[in-house]
Amino acid sequence: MNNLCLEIKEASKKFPGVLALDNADFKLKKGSIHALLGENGAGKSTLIKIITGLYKQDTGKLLINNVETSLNSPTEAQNRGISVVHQERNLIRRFSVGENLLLNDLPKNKFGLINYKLVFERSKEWLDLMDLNIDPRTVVSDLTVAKMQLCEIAKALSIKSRILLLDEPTSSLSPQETEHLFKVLQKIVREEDVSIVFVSHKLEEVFELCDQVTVLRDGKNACTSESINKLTRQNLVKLMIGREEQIIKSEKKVVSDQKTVLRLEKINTELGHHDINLTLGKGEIIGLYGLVGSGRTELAKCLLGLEKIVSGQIKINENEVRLDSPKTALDRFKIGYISEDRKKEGLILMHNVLENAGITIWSKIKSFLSFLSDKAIHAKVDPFIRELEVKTPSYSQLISNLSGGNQQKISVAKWLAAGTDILIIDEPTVGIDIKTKSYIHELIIGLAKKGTSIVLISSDMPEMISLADRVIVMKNFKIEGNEPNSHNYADMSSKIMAYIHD
Amino acid sequence: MNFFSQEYFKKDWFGLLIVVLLSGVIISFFKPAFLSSFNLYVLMLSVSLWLVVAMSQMIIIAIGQMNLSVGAIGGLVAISFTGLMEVHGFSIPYAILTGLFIGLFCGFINGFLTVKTGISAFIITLATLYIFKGMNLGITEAQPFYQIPESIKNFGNAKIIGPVPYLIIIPIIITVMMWLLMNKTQSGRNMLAYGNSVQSSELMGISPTKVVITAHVISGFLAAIGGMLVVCRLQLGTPNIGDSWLLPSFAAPVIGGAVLAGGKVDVIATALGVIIVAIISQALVIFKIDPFFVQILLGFMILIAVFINRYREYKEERRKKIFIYEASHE
Amino acid sequence: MKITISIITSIFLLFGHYVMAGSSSTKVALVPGGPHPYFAAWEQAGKDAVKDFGLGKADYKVPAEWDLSQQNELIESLVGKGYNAVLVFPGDAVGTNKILGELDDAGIPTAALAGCVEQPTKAKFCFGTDTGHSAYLGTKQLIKALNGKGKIAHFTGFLVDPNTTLRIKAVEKAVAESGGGVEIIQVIADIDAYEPADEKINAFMAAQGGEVDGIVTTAWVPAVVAAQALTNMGDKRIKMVGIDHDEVVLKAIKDGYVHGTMLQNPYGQGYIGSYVMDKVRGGCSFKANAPWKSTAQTNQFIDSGTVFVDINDVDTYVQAMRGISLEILETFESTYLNC
Amino acid sequence: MKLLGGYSPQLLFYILNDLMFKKLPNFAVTNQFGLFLLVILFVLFFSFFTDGFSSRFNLFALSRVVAIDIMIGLAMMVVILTGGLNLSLGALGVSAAMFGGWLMEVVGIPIIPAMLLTLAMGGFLGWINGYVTVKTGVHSFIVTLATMSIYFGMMTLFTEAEAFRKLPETFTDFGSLKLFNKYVSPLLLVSIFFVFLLFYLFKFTDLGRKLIAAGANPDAAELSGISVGQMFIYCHILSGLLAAVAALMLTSRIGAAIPSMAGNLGFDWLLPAFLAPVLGGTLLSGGKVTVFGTMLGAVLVTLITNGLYLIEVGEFWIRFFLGIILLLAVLLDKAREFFAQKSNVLS
Repeated sequence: MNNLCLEIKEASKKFPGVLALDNADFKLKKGSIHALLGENGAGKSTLIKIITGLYKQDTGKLLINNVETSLNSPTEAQNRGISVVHQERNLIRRFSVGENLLLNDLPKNKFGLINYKLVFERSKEWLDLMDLNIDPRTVVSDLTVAKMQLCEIAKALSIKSRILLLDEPTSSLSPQETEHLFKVLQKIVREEDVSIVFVSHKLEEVFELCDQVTVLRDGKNACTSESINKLTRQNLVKLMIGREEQIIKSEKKVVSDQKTVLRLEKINTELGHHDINLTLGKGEIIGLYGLVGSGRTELAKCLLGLEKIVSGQIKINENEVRLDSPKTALDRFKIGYISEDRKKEGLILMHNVLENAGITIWSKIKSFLSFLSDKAIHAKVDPFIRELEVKTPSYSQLISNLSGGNQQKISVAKWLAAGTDILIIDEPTVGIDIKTKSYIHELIIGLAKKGTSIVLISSDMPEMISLADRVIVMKNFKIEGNEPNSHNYADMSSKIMAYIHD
Repeated sequence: MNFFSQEYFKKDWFGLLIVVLLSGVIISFFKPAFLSSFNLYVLMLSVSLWLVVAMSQMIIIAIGQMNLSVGAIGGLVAISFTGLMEVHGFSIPYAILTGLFIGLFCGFINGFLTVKTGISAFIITLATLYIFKGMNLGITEAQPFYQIPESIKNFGNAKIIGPVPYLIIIPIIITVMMWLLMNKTQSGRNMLAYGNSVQSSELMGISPTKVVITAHVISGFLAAIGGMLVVCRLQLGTPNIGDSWLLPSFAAPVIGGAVLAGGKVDVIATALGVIIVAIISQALVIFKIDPFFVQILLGFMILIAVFINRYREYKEERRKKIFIYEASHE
Repeated sequence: MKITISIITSIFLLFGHYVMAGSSSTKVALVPGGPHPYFAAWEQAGKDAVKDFGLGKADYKVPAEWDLSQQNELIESLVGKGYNAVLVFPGDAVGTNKILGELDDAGIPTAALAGCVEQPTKAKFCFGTDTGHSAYLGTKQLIKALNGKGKIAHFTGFLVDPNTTLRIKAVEKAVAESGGGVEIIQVIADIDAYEPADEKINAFMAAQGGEVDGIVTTAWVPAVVAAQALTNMGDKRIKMVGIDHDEVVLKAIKDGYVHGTMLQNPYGQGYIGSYVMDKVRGGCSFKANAPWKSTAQTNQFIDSGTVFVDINDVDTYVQAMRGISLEILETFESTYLNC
Repeated sequence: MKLLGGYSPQLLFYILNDLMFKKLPNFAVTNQFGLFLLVILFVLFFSFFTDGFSSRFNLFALSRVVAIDIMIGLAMMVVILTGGLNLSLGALGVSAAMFGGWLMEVVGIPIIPAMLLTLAMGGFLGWINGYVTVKTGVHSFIVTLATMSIYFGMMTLFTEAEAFRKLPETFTDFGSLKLFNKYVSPLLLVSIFFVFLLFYLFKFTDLGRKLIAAGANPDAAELSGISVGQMFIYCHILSGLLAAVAALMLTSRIGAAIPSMAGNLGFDWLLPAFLAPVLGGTLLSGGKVTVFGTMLGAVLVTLITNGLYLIEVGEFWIRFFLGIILLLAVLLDKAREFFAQKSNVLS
């Protein structure tokens, strides 16, 4: 008798034209935190969907507690104790935390009506168990993103899930929040007899948290349930991408008499930014670092004119300007913004590659009677799409059919095509596999070399330290620190942390 | 002061209650007849019908859809109800049961088609609006049914006590049941969860089929009751019943702060919305407003209601932004 | 039952439609404005006309909705099918003229039935009720019942219907002629649907019920609802003059809650109208000196008979109407036509 | 002149190239193709099984009805593009037409400027819809529900529900003109002109692409430098303009500007307004327009109504059958989409 709570044996899944899984194995030990790794398209999400009952494998077996089972729907999976904590927050935002936790089976009184007192009492127990200091009466939409995520885990526990799948849980959490999450996860594994499948692109986290690892590559196992102690970061990367990782060499740039292209002076905003002073030189990369909710993305949106600036001055090339909309920002001052939320704010999923890549330049290349043909757009964006090595069968392919990495490339390509002087890049590598990630890093450095000034917003400390020329630390909608990057990880990270935890 | 701002002003129904009371006071100040027993009776009669119609639409708004066929179902049930009694000699209870069953069935068709085909409820109910209304006309050939049993006529006219008509009993029961449903039962909460986010609710193990069909069946059921209430009121089964329901069915929930995208409805506020619309349409008659102006006023009324809702929402959003901002300071 | 029959009939018609043989080639289409109980008598009238006058066809064809465009579409399709004479209740007193003109161009005679189109028109004549005059007469009856003194209210239909304006003016005219004894205290319009009509009329009763002495209604729905409201209230003080022959109104007259109603003659309209169409197609033309009546809308009007009915003759009005119809029919050819 | 001369063949080339070579293989699985087949099917069916469907009079009448329904459908389509609805379409159209009638009859302005001013009025009323929707962030369903009441009320207030019937004959004769051996109304040509104009707008212009992008994903479009609010307002203006065109065509056909020409509150327009774009494959959630689809949708609906009248299903049952056919059409479209997706994945 082994102690596996979930096992997948030689599973294959074929989609028209693609063999997504090819005899893949997966073994989850009771009480372990198991990392599931792989590049995008390696078959990871197919495997997850089989485990959660969304897909059914063509061949192979699925065993729960050593019993062969077939799962026909997510509900069935849930009933068998398998829950997923998704990347997208899956709570009912208008409901209270307590109700969300127990929604599947709300406690009722003898008339069959919901007993809310009991709902809040019972849900409180789950929150306490997770060391979450939240009133169960709080409406979910009032919570911070990190707390929502923890609530989701609490919810999974509340429905007696014994196997939790966490899909990129830390992608929008700050290090502190991540730390808290990990503590909670370790605690529930220890105390609640729970096993966890952890999917992440951040290898540091895998090493910190997990005890076993399975890597998929091209639908096959690159390794199966290997103990994490036996592996190094380099081994892992090699397993994932099939070759050595190319570490971006962050060269220290000589900051010589740069022309200042953007200057913020004593900016106060309606959202609560206070006394923001900031400069950005030509070809410079400044990093905005801070916890989620520290006001970084919000500052970017104020710069684009989406939120109101109450007082202070914005100067572009030392001329005071007013930015009232992203259109003004782009058309008159060549400021572009690559959103962290590709699907919602970055791309138009129902449109094709060409439309998405060309959207920023339509106005520029229109001719008489605002005539604009696909051919003209094609001619303009083609070099950039090629340069970024976007993998797409054709330019008329819908964006939603591309992989995450290629989608991100397109959302970069449209700004390259637009020829911006200032580019604000918000969390550029969230949910992107390592290969594409390093590619995008190279790209950002390359852009800066060519003279584009870049504001980089990232919660990924290594990314920040390898890319930025200067790191600006934000906290509570204020700028706390402005630190030239020494490109020394230990040194920089302690300095940055000092600003946040002073 | 804090107590007030936190408990009551946030509720959708509070402002509406003030509006109801205030307009009542103002109108009766100028026209004391407004508070006469007969006038209150008339007011309650019109509230009874529109309450049921508004609830029938509200439950569909709760799941983030629209039901354009509410009136068509009401009309079809009304003529079936009367027709069965007049032509086929059904006894009253059987006719009522059959009428309710037709309503349930029409609702089931709407729900089933919507959830199984994935086509928007707007389109499905637009089609069934034509189908149900077409059956109505096909059956009646535009002729009303006149033979209504005395007991039904009496039910439509009688008063329980003072100005309170018997007719209002059913709508009040329905309103209470709807409040319990939306606030205190699992299936009601499931509907609101579904209206909030189809995707999330599905991942939480809520069955869309069940939620959508249940909501539409209830909607059809309420529309059926509405149709029969009109019959009691008018004392004839005319094929035109239900033709004018569409606008009022949306007006009351919207005034009551319902979000058309789904997931947020307030039964009490909807009921107050019904009362406001009824008071205002009565006031227009009482004050002899030029009929040419009525249309325009109605339009502005909806706009103003929406502006107020929107403004409160905006305030709330601001509050939340600041709240989250403060929360992240911890 | 009706459903089954209709479905079977429609399937039958779908595959086995045939042209009924008649002695005359005239195929009359009787087209009302939309589905409405008022016009139901036209169906029988058409059938009787085929039987009695040997027409090829005289069919009652109802537009699916009360909508000018729908009516036009229906008429166009009927002509496409080979109908060669059209009797129409104008969907709009002005708007219907255009299609009548086009039918005339195509050699198809038309006439306005039950309500008139405004001149200039290509309709051969208007045979029906002078809506304005009917409202005027009804108001006169009401004033008479009130002994020339009192406050009255007027309930009527859609504001955008040109007839509504005519009715409002006609009621005002009758009141003006009363010599100051009668006053219109309120006009409620735009109530052509039952639920809002019920709401508004009852609200009116509640607010003004004590003050008002008489009510005149000039549209079908308000008449039904107001009659019902008076019956429900058990109020016999307020005198009401309704319009048309809805059973609710007739019953209220019998029970004494409604003073009377202005009846029209739909059967006669359909029956005689079909007859005249056949004559016109047979080569008859209208006399230059025909004794046309004039109304606010047209000066080629033939009155199909408007009768005021009260409690005394409410049971016998059908005979009375038939009498009027026969009278018109007997003298029609000699009075109006050159054959 | 040289610019234009060199330009038009180029445009024509693009359109043809697009239609013939790129799109043709895909056309078979598109919604338009399905609609096209349905239209053909119904034409054949009605020609065989009814009297008079293919008669000159009927086809002419059909062409005139279709012409107006196409314009109504397009007017709704451009608002559906934003993910919204325009319930005030009929009220707006009638108000514009009454304004036009007033200009021609009472003010006595020549036809062309009067028509232009009518269009401007339509555009202005559309602008109000758009402006209020965008500035308040309230769903256009509610906004246009309110403006429907307001426009229609204002119109009856100003006109006192009186029609304008002494319009210039040149104007009213246009509606009865018969072209091509008396088979076709010139109104249809006007509609087809607008169909091509909109096709050009959405397919080949900067503005059209921006309108579509704004409708498909407002957030992404805004951040890509498109002024989404402005685009939505443009859509509403366009809707007002097209509704005014439809109303003018209807006025010319009826021969008078009458307040009830679109029913009470303009409600009679709503059914063709929704059916045509929806059958044509326009997404109610916004971001996708099909100009030709909308045209075919309008043709299909008119055809079916006409056919049902001819086939004698019993006039009272027409609505019933219309509903059934609408339901079948959307179900069929859904099935087509399903299979198209399947075959798409395979290729």
